[in-house]
Amino acid sequence: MAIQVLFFGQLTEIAGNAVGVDVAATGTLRGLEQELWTQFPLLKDRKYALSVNQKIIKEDISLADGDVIAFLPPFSGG
Amino acid sequence: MAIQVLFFGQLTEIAGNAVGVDVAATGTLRGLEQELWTQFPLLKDRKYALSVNQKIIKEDISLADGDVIAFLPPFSGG
Amino acid sequence: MKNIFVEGPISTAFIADSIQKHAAKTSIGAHDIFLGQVRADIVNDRIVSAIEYTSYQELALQKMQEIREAIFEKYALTCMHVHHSLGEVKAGELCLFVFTSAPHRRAAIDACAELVELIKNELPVWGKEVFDDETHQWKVNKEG
Amino acid sequence: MKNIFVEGPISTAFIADSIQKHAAKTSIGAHDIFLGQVRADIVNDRIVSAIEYTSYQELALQKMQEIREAIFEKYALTCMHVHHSLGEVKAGELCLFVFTSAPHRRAAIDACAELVELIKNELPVWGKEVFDDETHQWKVNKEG
Repeated sequence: MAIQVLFFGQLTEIAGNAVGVDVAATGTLRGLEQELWTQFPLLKDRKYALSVNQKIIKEDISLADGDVIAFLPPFSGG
Repeated sequence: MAIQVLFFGQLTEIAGNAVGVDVAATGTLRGLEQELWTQFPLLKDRKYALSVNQKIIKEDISLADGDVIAFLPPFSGG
Repeated sequence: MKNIFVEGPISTAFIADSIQKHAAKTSIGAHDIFLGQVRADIVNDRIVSAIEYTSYQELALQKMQEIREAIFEKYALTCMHVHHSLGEVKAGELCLFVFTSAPHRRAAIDACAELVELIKNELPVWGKEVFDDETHQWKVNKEG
Repeated sequence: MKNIFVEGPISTAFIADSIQKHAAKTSIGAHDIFLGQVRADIVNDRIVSAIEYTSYQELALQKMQEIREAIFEKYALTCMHVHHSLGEVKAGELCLFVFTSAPHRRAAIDACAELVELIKNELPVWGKEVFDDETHQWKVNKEG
């Protein structure tokens, strides 16, 4: 199934703004994260939160076709 | 000796803006206050602070010729 | 001694200009501004249409100087400005403008809040609330 | 959902206009305004000349909506406005405008201070500090 992955802030310097990822139908958020660590090794050591469809998700969840995942480094607005 | 007395805020409705008072050479602040209570009886029941030459004075002090006394009701700026 | 008093209401153009003047001070990271606005309070079916402010100016300016020094002593501010109206300020118009600037937000925010309390409690200024039927009552400052 | 983002710096004319719009709301007695200004910080002999802001806007606007509801729930406010820059904001220019209004000062002041913390900590916005030699570093938000 097709998942869209977005990167923000300093993470764009490692991974660009967005990638499309094709994951197994049984894919989970943490599984996807591991795949992306392989693809972008510098990502692993960075601090970030993950959102799925514009909700911050702290645990692991199953992904569905069309989900939008975002890697969010610490916020620094204002 | 001649003392100038100023009134502010709601006290101007009782006593006007200012009066000149001639007090005995041994006059004190609390003595002057009592004289003014006689002159303006409504003054006695009002809440106010007193200043002498632009300093708030809580105790009793001796007055000198040319002193400026002010009757200051509770502040309500802003 | 700096004069904090202005005749009549404080205009938004004056406020914009005051903020703009700080663009050149590039060590500033945070500004906090408090504005007092005259409320059209209703008291026994009468509506406040304006407040007329008077002050014992000599004492007020001296007191403001003490407050200014105490605030600069306590907070890491870059600058501080206070403007208070005298005379008539109509309902909906601005009567008080307190403006603090600092490298970091905590100092600007805390100093501004403390200044507002000190100005309301310690400056010899009096407000006469004038109603729409031309009667009046004297303003009383309460907490908050 | 209300959009809080503006392209580039926030102008003082815009701030004046926002304040002016509240003159008709005569139940308001107090406004509090927080302004964030870009500091020309010096890091290893390089000077910050601008911050470039980006956001995950869909998430930010949704989060701002939650913050707005929580603040209105907690404080007796008349209104609340938040504006945050995106794109380039040069040193000395304004990047954040938080504006609260209430009948009484305590609510306006406390709500504004809390909003600033929530905006800095919970909105997905990132600042890239660009130096005068065209290198950059990513901004880190600290307390105060």
